[in-house]
Amino acid sequence: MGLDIAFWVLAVVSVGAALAVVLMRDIFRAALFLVLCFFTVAGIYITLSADFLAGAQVLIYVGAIGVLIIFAIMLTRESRRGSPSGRLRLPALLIGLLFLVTMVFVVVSTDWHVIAELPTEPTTTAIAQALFSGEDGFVLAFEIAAALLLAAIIGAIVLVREK
Amino acid sequence: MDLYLLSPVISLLALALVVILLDLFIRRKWILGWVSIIGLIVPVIFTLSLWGRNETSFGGALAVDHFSLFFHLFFLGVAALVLLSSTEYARKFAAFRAEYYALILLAATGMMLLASTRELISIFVALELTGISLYVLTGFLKDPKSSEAGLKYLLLGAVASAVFLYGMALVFGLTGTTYLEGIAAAISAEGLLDSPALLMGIVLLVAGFGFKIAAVPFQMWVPDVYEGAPTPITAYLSVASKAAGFAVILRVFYEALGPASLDWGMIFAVLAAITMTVGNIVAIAQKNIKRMLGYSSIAQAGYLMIGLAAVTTEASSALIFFLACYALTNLGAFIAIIAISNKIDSDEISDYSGMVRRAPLYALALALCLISLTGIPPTAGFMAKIYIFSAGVNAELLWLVIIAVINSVISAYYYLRVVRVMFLGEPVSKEGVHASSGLRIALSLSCLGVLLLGIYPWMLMKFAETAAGIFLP
Amino acid sequence: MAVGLEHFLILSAVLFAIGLYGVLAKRNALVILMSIEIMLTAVNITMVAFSRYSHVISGQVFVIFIMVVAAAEAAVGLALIIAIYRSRKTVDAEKFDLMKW
Amino acid sequence: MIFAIILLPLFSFLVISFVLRPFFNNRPQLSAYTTICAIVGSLILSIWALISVSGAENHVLTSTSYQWLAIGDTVINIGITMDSLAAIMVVTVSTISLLVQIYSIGYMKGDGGFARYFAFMSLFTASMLGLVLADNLLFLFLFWEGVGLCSYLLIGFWFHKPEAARAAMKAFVVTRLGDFGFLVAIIFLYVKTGTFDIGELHELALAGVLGGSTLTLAAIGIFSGAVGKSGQFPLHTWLPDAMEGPTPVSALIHAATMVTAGVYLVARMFPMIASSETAITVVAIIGGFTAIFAATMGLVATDIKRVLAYSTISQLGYMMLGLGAVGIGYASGHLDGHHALTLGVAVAIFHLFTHAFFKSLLFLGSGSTSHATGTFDMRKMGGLRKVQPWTYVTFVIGSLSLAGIWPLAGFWSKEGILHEAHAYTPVLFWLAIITVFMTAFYMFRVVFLTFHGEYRGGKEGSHSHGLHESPKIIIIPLVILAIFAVIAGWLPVGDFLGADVNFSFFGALTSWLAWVSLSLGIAGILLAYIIYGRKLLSAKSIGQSLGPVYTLLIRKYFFDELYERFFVMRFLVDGIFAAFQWVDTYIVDGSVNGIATITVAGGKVMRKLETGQLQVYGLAIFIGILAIVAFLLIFS
Amino acid sequence: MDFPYLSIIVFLPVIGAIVIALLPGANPRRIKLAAAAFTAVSFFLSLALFSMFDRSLDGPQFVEQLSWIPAINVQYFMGVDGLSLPLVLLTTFIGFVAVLVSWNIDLRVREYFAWLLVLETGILGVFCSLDLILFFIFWEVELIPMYMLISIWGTGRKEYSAIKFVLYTLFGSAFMLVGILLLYFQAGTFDMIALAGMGLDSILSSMMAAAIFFLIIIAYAIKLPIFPFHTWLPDAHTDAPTAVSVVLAGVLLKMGGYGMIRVAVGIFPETAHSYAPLFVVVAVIGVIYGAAMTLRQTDLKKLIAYSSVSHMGFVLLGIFALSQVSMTGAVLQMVSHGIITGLLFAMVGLVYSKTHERSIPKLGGLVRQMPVIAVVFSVAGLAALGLPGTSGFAAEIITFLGSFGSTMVPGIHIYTILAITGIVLGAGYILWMLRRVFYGPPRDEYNGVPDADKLEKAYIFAFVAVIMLIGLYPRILTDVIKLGIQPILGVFYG
Repeated sequence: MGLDIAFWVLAVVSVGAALAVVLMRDIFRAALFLVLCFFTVAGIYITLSADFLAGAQVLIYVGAIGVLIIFAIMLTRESRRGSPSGRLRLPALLIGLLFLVTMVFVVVSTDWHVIAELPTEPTTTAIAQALFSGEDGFVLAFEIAAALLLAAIIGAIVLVREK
Repeated sequence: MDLYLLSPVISLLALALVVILLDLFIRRKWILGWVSIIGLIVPVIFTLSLWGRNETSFGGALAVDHFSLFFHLFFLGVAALVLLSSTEYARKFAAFRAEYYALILLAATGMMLLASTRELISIFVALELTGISLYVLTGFLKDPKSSEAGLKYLLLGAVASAVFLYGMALVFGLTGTTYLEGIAAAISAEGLLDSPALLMGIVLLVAGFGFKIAAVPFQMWVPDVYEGAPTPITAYLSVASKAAGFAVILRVFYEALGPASLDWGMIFAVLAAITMTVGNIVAIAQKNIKRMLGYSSIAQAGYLMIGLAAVTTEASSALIFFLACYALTNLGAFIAIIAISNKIDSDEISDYSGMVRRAPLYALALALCLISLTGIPPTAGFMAKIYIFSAGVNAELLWLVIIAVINSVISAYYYLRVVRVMFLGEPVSKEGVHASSGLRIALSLSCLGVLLLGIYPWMLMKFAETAAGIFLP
Repeated sequence: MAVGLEHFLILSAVLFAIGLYGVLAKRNALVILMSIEIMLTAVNITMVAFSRYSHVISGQVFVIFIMVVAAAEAAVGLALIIAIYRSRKTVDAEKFDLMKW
Repeated sequence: MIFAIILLPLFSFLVISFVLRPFFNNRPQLSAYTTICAIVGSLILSIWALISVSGAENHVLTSTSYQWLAIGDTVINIGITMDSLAAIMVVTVSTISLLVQIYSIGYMKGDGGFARYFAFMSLFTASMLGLVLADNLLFLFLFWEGVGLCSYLLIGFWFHKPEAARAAMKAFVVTRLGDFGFLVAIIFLYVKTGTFDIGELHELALAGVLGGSTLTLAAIGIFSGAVGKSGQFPLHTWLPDAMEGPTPVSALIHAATMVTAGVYLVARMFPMIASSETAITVVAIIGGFTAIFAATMGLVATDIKRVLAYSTISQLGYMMLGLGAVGIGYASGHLDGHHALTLGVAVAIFHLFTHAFFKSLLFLGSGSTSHATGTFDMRKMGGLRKVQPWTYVTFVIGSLSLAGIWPLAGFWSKEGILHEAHAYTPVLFWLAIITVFMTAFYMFRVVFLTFHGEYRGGKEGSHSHGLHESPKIIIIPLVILAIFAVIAGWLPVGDFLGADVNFSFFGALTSWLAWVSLSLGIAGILLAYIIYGRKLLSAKSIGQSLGPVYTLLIRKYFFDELYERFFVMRFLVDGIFAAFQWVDTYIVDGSVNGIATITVAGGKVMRKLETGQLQVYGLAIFIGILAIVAFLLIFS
Repeated sequence: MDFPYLSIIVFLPVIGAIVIALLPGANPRRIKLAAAAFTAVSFFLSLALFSMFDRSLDGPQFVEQLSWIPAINVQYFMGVDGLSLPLVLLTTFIGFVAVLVSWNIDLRVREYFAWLLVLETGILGVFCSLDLILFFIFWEVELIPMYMLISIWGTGRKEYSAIKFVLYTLFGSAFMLVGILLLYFQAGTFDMIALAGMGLDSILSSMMAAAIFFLIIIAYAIKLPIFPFHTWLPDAHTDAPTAVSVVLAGVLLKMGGYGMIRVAVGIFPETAHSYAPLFVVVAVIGVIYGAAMTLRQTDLKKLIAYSSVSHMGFVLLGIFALSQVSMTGAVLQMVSHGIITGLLFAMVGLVYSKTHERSIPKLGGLVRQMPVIAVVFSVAGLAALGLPGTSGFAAEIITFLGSFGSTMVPGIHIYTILAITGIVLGAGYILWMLRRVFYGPPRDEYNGVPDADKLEKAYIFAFVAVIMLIGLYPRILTDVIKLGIQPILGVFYG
């Protein structure tokens, strides 16, 4: 029951925060709402008993991405002009709603095989095992991710450094 | 877990690192390009040494089979040609040449992995490795056009990633696994065939991959990005990235979704028809040659998708063969464009006027490639079309093939227009065009390939058949 | 009504749709990037929910990779935005139409 | 040997065009001599053949044939037959041809195309002889078109004159209209019978194997070829215009030989054509009508050669009438078998024979007058009797012969036709008899206008060295022809052709019919004398009093206008064909271009979707997803 | 395998093209001589082939067969039979003459002759290949040379005409390709001879047979061309350089007729039989419509181009009358038309090169200034209007004989008769054209224009000689042609 309440609260807050991000004219506040949204999503992970992910969410999204974005906002000095909506507001709304309806329909009409009881163990070890044991092939993904980060770092440097 | 199976990828990755590190120690930067080109021999040798092996590793996440090895060679070859054609172009990047070459190699790494991974997470990460490298490469010039193209590519690419991640999530949620084999097994075992979530998952996957292969209506980034990107990268995008998309689609759809009741072939058929038509018709109206080739590559994606629409082994082998022919042809065209535009510094078709008298060999090579793209013998493009259309006919997709052949006719109009301008127009100036040895080698290789495949395609077809053979039920 | 899988999925869909709206409707490239992050987060929720309700850990592993990729993408994206801002002095996506037709 | 009759002039043609013209162009006389030698050779051979034929079994000499085509069952052989009909024809053709060539040496002297002229004349003679000798229809058609070609080339001999060029083309196209029917008939007959051989066709027709509507259609088709070639109504319009060619050409081709090929064809095919009553009736009606129809136009023409041309048409009509009349007699059963068939041919060919002499005489005579005056317009002539006595005398002989005055050649042959016409086609007979009067009238109108009265050409109209008699080389052929114009009727042509014709020099005068025609002829001459000789009646006032009739005649019943201006130009070329062109440009080609335009325009419109706005692109992605979903919902 | 005559004949020109492209030094004369030499050798080899051809066998001879693309069972399969041999001979002849016709080309000589020779190879290949894919490849090879030749060395709206030609042809061949592939998957082979012998009409459903038949025949209908697919032809002919017009009219159109007989009718005789009335009607429309259009033209080249439409109607009639004689006639007509119209275009080229005028109203009286040209033009014209003694007559009469007597198409008599009206109209437009161009008073502006020179005389007289030879002795070809026709119609005539 407690989880239910937590879910509803978190859900409402996260949706509200997300809406704020896309509706706010003030870009700085939008960024802050994004951070809030990330926080609530971390909370939702907890209700889903994904503790490790919750931590990671806070670290990566809030810590890394959020900060990056705020930096970028300051660098581009766009805050004065704010974050106006474009000409595609109405079509975007329409398409967004239609997509939502479709997804809701899909979710509701699918017969999911659900295991209702909560997983008992904490996830950290399980994740670590899955990642590095080698039996599940996620170590491959891990290695690729390393290359990816390398590419991203090179890219970011190249792009930002002036000639 | 046999790391040797991963040796081509690892050696390529190592090559990228070597290039970056070398940058710190040498002064004559042109060496970097040649190092990366010659260094490609190592992964090629590793790949060849693996030929014939049909194994999996990483708990089934990595497959080393004919299909993946074929694509290893394919991407290595494409990367080689792109690198060759960049040797002169890369001077524009001044201090960033090593990064440029390294990113090309990293992208190739990603693509090679895409063709050989059989697990959604690895696929996703490999896809993003390719994607991020290419985003950066697109914006590499850092002039307004290039940055804009890079940004558009990245933002839309990210949206597409989100879309197919959503799709993957649905598939995962239904089947409880991320392994393609497991998905296929779960779908047939648990009777998920009619599940709306699976259908939606497939649709989202189609959309996500459709973005990569530039299928209408997920293609809209293509012309802008092609126009803005550095020309060698445009070539790379148009060939390698598309091929990677097709490779991963073949993998995912045949291995994971093969048993799905949803006739995803039908979706691809309809998309193919729309794609080739839109690509060709809009290409007619283009004045910028890179942009025109962008639309042309959309149209070519349409033809390629016949190979997806016809869900047969023959069709996939035709698709693979078409990819190879298309790669040679399109690269040839872009290399010729690079050579010419290095001199005239313009991508407007009208500036190619009378090019045959300023640079007869380049003009002839470009003409040959355009003719191949049209699908007129004796060129690779013709053989590719014959093969893929025959697969289409055999799969009873007559209507689609008819649309395709009509589209070929339309395409002749704009391809030949370029030929006409080059052969008929008055030259703007008398200045000749001289290109670097790298470009010349790359151009002769691709043109020879185009002609050779047009006259004797059987060797490559056999390769393609072998590669596609792994999808035999 | 007890909260179940569908709730999480629908929450995820809602967030995704909001992100989508943001991507399509906002002019500021930074906000677009932020909206994309919302979309990715939404997908993550789905993944985690599936992982929780089927007791399969790979969903969570997937999410980790998505986070990594999202961060990398954000980095490159922001770099691009800064690069473009340098030359164009704006991050208004509607003004990025040097190439069209 | 018989082949040599054709080959000699053909060889002459080849020698002139490939040896003499290119290499000896400075000595044009050589080509004339070559031609004449060749024709003399042909003439000698023809006479030899004539004699041989009369001695041969069945009066037929055949020659080996060669296989022209062999595809499966379709085998087409080509060979020649020399029978009495052919023998008469070859002799006539080579005789007239020889005389005309001799005449031409004088007449064409100094013309720039001298050698070319003789080359064409040789080719013509070869073709004409070939036409006569051909033993099957296809081979005949080959030469049939060959003479047409030569006619075309010779009418247009003075190609720099626009009228000549026009007339040449008209001649070819109009005759080709007739040949269309001929060709269809040939093909039709072949398909029905499996042969082109004339002899076999006759046997089939006589045996009744070939009959009914097949025969009728085929016969009418063949006759349509004859109508074109012989200038019969309604394809007569080309012949008067053909007078634009050199006069010897008119004499040889458009009087004596080629135009008679039509009659020859009908005669040649007579057993077959006569087997169809409908067809032969058509022949008779066309012939009879043409005879009077052409004569009426001859009454008013002012160009001497045109008068003669109308006269030729009219006389050819007679010949057709002769064939038709006997044929009707045969078809209706009044005449029996073999006799009827030979009789018809004999009557027509006899007239053809005599006509060849006197008509070529008249043409050559008119040429002689023009040699002096430089014109053919009778309004600019007159009084030539005194300066050209030889011409005058021979011309009058020819005119009398044509008018059918006893005992000249024309009388005999015309009597034969009138007699048969009276017997089997009474209505047509009356037309023919009126024509006799007209013939006499217009011929003597010519005589009086040309040779009597005062010279009206003025000083500038005459040749630089004044009016004079023509040189000997022109006069001699005239005299020889004049002799023939007198005696040709006494030759036993009918008998030779196998017809049982009783020829009696004075006995002819015992029939009432002879008296009627004779008196009509004399009446015609008298009337001409009154109007044009004595000028007791003014031609002008008669013309005015007849008003519209006169206009109708002088404008040739408006046939040229009807055909050329109205039918061909206005109806076909500017009407239907213009409509075709409109369709071609705007509908056929228009739709092609339209599709292209639409495609290109489509490209231009669709590229506008590519706005450069990345959000539009993003939107498209999701529209695409939703569209696929919709597609799936609809189709599954 | 015997000595590969066919491969040598077919590829000699393209080798010549490569040699020309690589020939050092830019001496145009040497380039021309090289081109002439290669085409001449090809021509003499095909003459040798013609004399060596065994006139008692009706299968393909000089066969060369190699596996090429096993994936889809494609072979390199060449051979000639009675149907293709005359066309090969015609092509090499026209190819050789086309080089001579182009002797006064002075713009980008090297390229010009290279393309011309490539073109010849393409056409020859079409006539020699017995594998459908090989056939198709050669069919398309000709496109690019034609495009270049028309659009670079042409006149007038040359770019429009060139692209129209290419798009039209591509359009047709696109459908042909689909048809060929469909055929392949029904029959399992691309071997034309095997396909023709299979009796596919009875094996396949009539729907399928008809579908394949029509898909394939569109290409030939466009190439031939038949109404209403003909509008590319006047444009292309008019704007092409002389030699290309000669080749276009001389042999390129024959690819259509050849394909129709060999592929469409040859493989689907019964289907052809069912739809023959349609084609016969179209043929008649083509004959009359073409002739009518011809009478409306004022441009010399356009006039002759439209006359081709009319004459090709006879070919179509002959083919779809489906009798041995008519089809032999149709092939003979193709050869004959090739020579005659080739000559006519060569003559127009000569007139144009001397006077720089092609508009009929602006010409006139030229016989004075150019007697030899006038004479040969007239001979060609007369042959075109089917004067007996010329090949035109022989071909037309054989066609008409065959079609009139055909029992395969109801009412063909009427259609044949209607088609014969075409020759009356033909006389009209040919003579009208001759009169306006050559006769009438000479015009001062053309005083001093030269007549044909020695080389020109040589080739135009060669044309005339061939026209007369075939006209007087058609058996020289029909004896060969019938060997090719017999097996095709074997279904009907046992």
